[in-house]
Amino acid sequence: MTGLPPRASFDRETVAKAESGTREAVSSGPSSPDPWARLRNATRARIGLGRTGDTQITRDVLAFQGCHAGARDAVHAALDPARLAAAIRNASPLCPEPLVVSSQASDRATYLRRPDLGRRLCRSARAVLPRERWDLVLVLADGLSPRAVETQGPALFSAVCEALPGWRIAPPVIALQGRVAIGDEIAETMGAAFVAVLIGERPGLSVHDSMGVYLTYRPVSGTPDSRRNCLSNIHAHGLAIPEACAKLVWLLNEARRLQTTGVALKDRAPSLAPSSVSSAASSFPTSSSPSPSPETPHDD
Amino acid sequence: MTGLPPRASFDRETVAKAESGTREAVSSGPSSPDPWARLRNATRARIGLGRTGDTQITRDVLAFQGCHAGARDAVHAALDPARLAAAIRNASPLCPEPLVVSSQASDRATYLRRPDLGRRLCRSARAVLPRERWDLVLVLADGLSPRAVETQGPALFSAVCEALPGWRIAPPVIALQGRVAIGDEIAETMGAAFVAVLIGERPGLSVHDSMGVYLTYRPVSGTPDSRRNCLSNIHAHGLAIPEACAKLVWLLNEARRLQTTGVALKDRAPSLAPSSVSSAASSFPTSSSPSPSPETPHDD
Amino acid sequence: MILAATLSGERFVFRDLRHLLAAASPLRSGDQLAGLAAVSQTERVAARIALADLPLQTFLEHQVIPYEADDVTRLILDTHDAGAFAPVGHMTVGAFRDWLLAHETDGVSLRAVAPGLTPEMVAAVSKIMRNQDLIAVSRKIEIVTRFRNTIGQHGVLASRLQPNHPTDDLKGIAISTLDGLLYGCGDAVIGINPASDSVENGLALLDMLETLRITYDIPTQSCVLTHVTNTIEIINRGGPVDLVFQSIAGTQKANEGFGVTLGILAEAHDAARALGRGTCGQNVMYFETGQGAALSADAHHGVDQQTVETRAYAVARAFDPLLVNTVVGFIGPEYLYDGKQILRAGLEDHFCAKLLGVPMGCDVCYTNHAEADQDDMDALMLLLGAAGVTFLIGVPGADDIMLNYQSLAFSDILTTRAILGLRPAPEFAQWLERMALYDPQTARMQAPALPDTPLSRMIGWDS
Amino acid sequence: MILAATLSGERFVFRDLRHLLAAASPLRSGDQLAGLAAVSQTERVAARIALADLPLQTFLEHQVIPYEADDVTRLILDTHDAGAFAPVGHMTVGAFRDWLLAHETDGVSLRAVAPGLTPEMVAAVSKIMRNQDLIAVSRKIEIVTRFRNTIGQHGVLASRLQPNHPTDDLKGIAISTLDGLLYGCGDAVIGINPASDSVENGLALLDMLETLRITYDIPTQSCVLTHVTNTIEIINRGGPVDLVFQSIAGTQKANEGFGVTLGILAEAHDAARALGRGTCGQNVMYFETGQGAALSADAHHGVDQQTVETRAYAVARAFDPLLVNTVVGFIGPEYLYDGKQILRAGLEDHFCAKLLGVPMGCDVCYTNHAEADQDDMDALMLLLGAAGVTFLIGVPGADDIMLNYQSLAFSDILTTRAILGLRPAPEFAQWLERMALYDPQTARMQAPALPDTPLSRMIGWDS
Ligand code: B12
Ligand code: B12
Repeated sequence: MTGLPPRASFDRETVAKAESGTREAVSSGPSSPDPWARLRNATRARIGLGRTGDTQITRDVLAFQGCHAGARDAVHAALDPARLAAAIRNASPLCPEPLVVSSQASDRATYLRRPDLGRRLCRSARAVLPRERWDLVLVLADGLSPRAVETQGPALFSAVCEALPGWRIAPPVIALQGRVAIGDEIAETMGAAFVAVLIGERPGLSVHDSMGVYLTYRPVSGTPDSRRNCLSNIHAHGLAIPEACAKLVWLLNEARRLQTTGVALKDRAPSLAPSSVSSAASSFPTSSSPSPSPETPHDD
Repeated sequence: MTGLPPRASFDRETVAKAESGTREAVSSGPSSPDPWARLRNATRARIGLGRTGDTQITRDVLAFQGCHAGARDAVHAALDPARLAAAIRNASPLCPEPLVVSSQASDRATYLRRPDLGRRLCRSARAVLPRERWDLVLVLADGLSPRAVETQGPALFSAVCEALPGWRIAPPVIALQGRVAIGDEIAETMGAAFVAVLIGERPGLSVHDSMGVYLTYRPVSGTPDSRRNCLSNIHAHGLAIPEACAKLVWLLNEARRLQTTGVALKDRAPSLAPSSVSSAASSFPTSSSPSPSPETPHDD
Repeated sequence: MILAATLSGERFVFRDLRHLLAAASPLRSGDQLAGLAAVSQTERVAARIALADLPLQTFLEHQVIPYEADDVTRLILDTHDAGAFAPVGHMTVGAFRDWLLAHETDGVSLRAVAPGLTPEMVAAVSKIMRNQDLIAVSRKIEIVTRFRNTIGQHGVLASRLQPNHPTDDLKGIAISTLDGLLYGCGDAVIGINPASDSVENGLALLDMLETLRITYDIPTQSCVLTHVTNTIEIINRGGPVDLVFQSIAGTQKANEGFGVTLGILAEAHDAARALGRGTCGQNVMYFETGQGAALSADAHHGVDQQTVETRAYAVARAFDPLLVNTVVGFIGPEYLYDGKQILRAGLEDHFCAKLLGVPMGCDVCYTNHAEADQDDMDALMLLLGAAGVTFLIGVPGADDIMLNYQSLAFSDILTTRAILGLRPAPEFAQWLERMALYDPQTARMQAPALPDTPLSRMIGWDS
Repeated sequence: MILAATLSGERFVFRDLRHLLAAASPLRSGDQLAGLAAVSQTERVAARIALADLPLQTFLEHQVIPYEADDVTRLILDTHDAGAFAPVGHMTVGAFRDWLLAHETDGVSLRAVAPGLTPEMVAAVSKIMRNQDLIAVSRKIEIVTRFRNTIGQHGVLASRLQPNHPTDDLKGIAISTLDGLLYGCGDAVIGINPASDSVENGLALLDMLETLRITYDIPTQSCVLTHVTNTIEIINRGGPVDLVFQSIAGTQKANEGFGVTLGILAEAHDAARALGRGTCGQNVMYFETGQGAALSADAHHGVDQQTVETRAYAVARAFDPLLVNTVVGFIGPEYLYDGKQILRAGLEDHFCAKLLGVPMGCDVCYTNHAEADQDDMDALMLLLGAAGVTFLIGVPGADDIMLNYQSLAFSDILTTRAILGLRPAPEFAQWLERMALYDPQTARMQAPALPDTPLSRMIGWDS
């Protein structure tokens, strides 16, 4: 068996480790340290898998399948609006009681097959939504990962409220079986100038609770996506809440200035934690003098 | 385009012809008579299809798809027990009123996925079945093609009754959502020495109403198929009713003599219309003198 | 023996080897029907993790069907070659997969280990292999068999020509046979399923094929797929039997349901070999199998349908067959629900058979009550072609007018050969060339120019 | 124009060309969502019969989306080459299929006719083709493009290396890139989808790839898949842009939904060419498409999703792209429900693009809300390999940790190459050899012996 890197064959413990998502060093004994182990600090990507022939060793194939089963379950989980509302109140004690609405997709199976229904507000919902001249309404929608908005939603909501002291921010709206565009109808009904939809992104194998934010200025039903801006990959290993909040606030202020969101509004927000080009590039020695590179500490 | 035989390309009329199952000569003009046309009298197999490259011409591909759609519909058709009962009475005016029972498969979808249920009699059915010392009970089951047993069932039933004057034949039993083995329980309940299940075979592309007959001696639930004999392909282009009847009667008499059905009972019934080996073989000239073979008329 | 694994924080414990094997199988309707399928995908993957960790040795120590109760189990254990097993004897199922896929493990090593493998080991490893793995390993294995020609070599794709007719009409069957020959099909066998079970009828069909074969000097073999006991009778009556056919399954009880025993098969094998009709070799058996047969006869002993199917290959290999054929979608959706399940099962069956040393072909097919269509068959035939399948089955226009199901058309076999660069059996290819049907320059079958070829004259095109 | 056919005694009449095309499409969830799918299989086949009978000419006379209303329609008609169309101009759709499949119709004739074909003609004929037909025709067509290497030749399977990261971490991305290079991936492009939309970030990513490429003298091109308007800005700021990326769709409105117009694309095309960075050629555009995009933007104008997808290829071919990629299972089950629909769509998209003269690759992929798994991907990647796909996409371990979906692993591309005997782009293959990663003797990628190769030193394995 060829192996790159050479590894012991399948054993149950390593599968369990790989599956549990701890992508730390999984070495098979003192004789064969995994040269990828150190590199896994910089990415959760499935790098340095064990090779046999032209393909992956059993351990890695099964670890993948375990994650796939988990991700599929995450899609089908249900959002508990009461629990989410409590979490929002907890994070933002001053915020008014969250409102709860549903899309026209009655259940998960319908939601998955009928995105059109997930974009439309269920008839009875309009009555729930108070109309005032809000500057901004934040919508928390389950999207494809209820867990995402449960985990990241309350913290981002609270951070944004704090960062925008002068803004008239509407009560948070929890939308069940919602797509991004459901925010348009919600904001239109409530008379809000901006809508930011905090929504569960499709769950992946390595992260089930990634949240996206879609910002739209003067939303009306039928707004094309080219008129929105997006922040994505908000989760523990992705964009951190403070950074997401800073970007969103920058976009809101800039959008107010330009009177637009979408492709015409380019993200030029200063990065809170700029990753350093030179440090990454310098970890490659030049091919003319391929000398051992110094152990470059990972820069975040 | 290569064509074997050379044919005009796709045109709608020929598709319609091919689809309707009239596998007669479909020639594309006076210049290219279809050399297969004559041969199609001897078989409804899809011989001599038009070729392009390594595959079939459009006409034949679509004709196939049309037939496939039709065959799938045939599977899902429902058997009308009243109409079938009337047809049986019509064919055999002296026969007692047919009895109607159902298997434990409640609908078609269940039937297709649960052959075990199609083999078992629905609880309430036993009450319907009169127990007497019958020599033979004939069961007419929808199987995979309700139309088959509607079309061929009454005629075969009537022919068998006529051909077995001395036998105590039970009232015919119509079984809904039935598999072959449902006959075992029926016969056991009624106390019959033989059961012949007349059942719709899976519909094919060229024939949707082919019937099979499965004969079992001393049937009890759990009888293996090796203890049955089978006649199959009873339809307009297959085994004719008189021949099927003759074979079944021969098998019944032989089974009575040997006190068994199944692999130990070999079909040695004289054929009513023996096809002639020599006539078919003689249509091949020898390769040493490959001379034009005389137009051999088809022998049935 | 504790059979368990933890996944996503949940611990899954499996009752016994049978339940573990069943739970590790990809989803299929037959296992659901039998109440054996994993209840969730998470349980399924957990079963695979536990299975991957099991030593291969376990399958020699624990039987899925007891030795005392079943002659197939006895056959498997009594013929097990411990020496051949040695190179992999220390491995777990997971490590065995890695070994199978390694570049260093070539066709020779795989052939050498085969007598040391049991069907359960092979079924087990298949359950942790992806479709691509099944293909990648199968294609390394070359199992060459011979009767009147040579099949199974790398680069060869043979085919069974299946010219069935609902009344066994001799002329109808002859015409379908000619149709297939014109596409270069029939090198694996020209094999008729007779509609009627009578011995007389079987004899007539064999005589007709024999006349055809001799007249045109076709380097192939013929077969009437009647019950083995009928074939024995035909042999006794002096009929021209090339190959003995029989459907077989993976348990004694299922075989009894088919009306056969290992003894009857041995008797038939001896009788056919005694005829000495092969010219290149003496592989005289043709078996058919297919997932679902044992369960359908209520003879699966609580074993999942893929494992029990693999046991049928142990029966097959005991009789040095020329051909074994998995009729993969034939029984119906009760056992393989849709195109996806059929495709997976076809690749599994082919892989498991080849790994056990059995010359596997496939009837790439489906019934009209299944959720499948010709597009699914296109995928399976090409993937099997890439996997090095021994032969495929061809029927005029893919429509079997007697068995009432859809297989491949002769043209599909042509297409598979063309797309993947595969050739017919060498002796047969030469014959096609002699008949002016095959052009070695373009490596293409050619439309016979009427009325210039002997075959076209045979069906009277110039008359 | 009467659009009708009779099947099984029933007459089916189709309202207009759009409805006929939609009804003739194989079943898919997106057409059901749009209310355009045939209501029964019988209606579907009837539509195909009617479609097969339609002269190709019809599609020049009747538009599925009006000329006045849509700039993609205008592009299609204004660039139609009547001379190229002439050889097939008299054919019906059915006869056109027969012509495509004929042996006499070779790659040269297919390339010659491409400028005479419209997307609608091509979509129409695909609907009456089986999977095997789509493969058989595609593989005849060779569309060769060049930037820093040459791809698209017969026998070559290139790959995009996709090293995404949820925070665009430069080191993380560099490591994933190295992982892919060790499998021989990255000849089509090393292309990053940035998590953040900022221009600054895009520049940083491009600089990093440029350093890597120059340091190791890799004959390939890089790309950051940000919005085209961002890329224009990056060019203006002097960033090292090899390829301009943009998602495109088949209608003006859908493109507007993506924030692009034909004018913007032309501007970007000119800007990138002006950089003159290609060494072998000047194909500088990289487009992505995928069934469902137009419908999802409510911009499909009542046209079925496969036909409207094909119109996107007319947009692509107007800009001489190096690469076009159908991200076939990416959007989700709303548009392609399961493995079967994804597989069919992948083969359709590849065929239609190639027939129009577009260098098509495929992201063989699925999302976790779809009914699909890696077994389905195995089938599609091998069938596309057999069909001669220009490139496939590879991601570390098939798991994109930023876009959150599953594509192929780098090893899958290795497997596809090995099973089908395909090679990387020639310049790239030579580079792999220089880096001691590829052994031309065994035609295999080899595990670098640590710490002997420059690439392994690059990631510090000897430290
Ligand atoms: C499906 C099928 C099978 C399947 C059955 C499993 C299953 N779950 O369906 C398999 C592949 C296992 C099979 C095996 C055999 N079959 Co079969 N089979 C068929 C087929 C194609 C369809 C049957 C059908 O639609 N039945 C109707 C449905 C609604 O009823 P069912 O209860 O679901 O089906 C039961 C019967 O069909 C029975 N059965 C199937 N084949 C046979 C054969 C015999 C002789 C008997 C008694 C019963 C039997 O098995 C099923 C489950 O109990 C027919 C062809 C046809 N056009 O009908 C051939 C057919 C019935 N089989 C035939 C033969 C010869 C065999 C074998 C004996 C072949 C062999 N040499 O081993 C074996 C043994 C069968 C046995 N158990 O004894 C012949 C019978 C010829 C004859 N006139 O006697 C037929 C007509 C095909 C042919 N001409 O070759 N078969
Ligand atoms: C699916 C998807 C698409 C699909 C959308 C179609 C569909 N029906 O889903 C397609 C392939 C068409 C697409 C296209 C594009 N996408 Co996109 N897409 C995604 C993806 C993978 C998942 C989105 C999701 O789960 N949404 C949640 C569900 C529940 O909501 P939904 O209402 O069903 O989804 C809507 C939104 O996702 C929206 N959408 C999708 N992409 C984008 C991009 C932008 C900028 C906006 C404003 C909206 C938008 O379209 C959907 C239908 O309205 C994300 C990655 C991620 N991890 O989230 C990238 C992502 C959102 N897309 C991205 C980009 C850049 C694009 C393009 C601009 C690429 C290009 N250069 O053309 C285009 C244009 C999109 C547009 N309409 O303006 C980026 C956004 C980066 C950023 N921070 O701004 C992301 C984060 C991926 C990435 N990093 O490259 N995309």
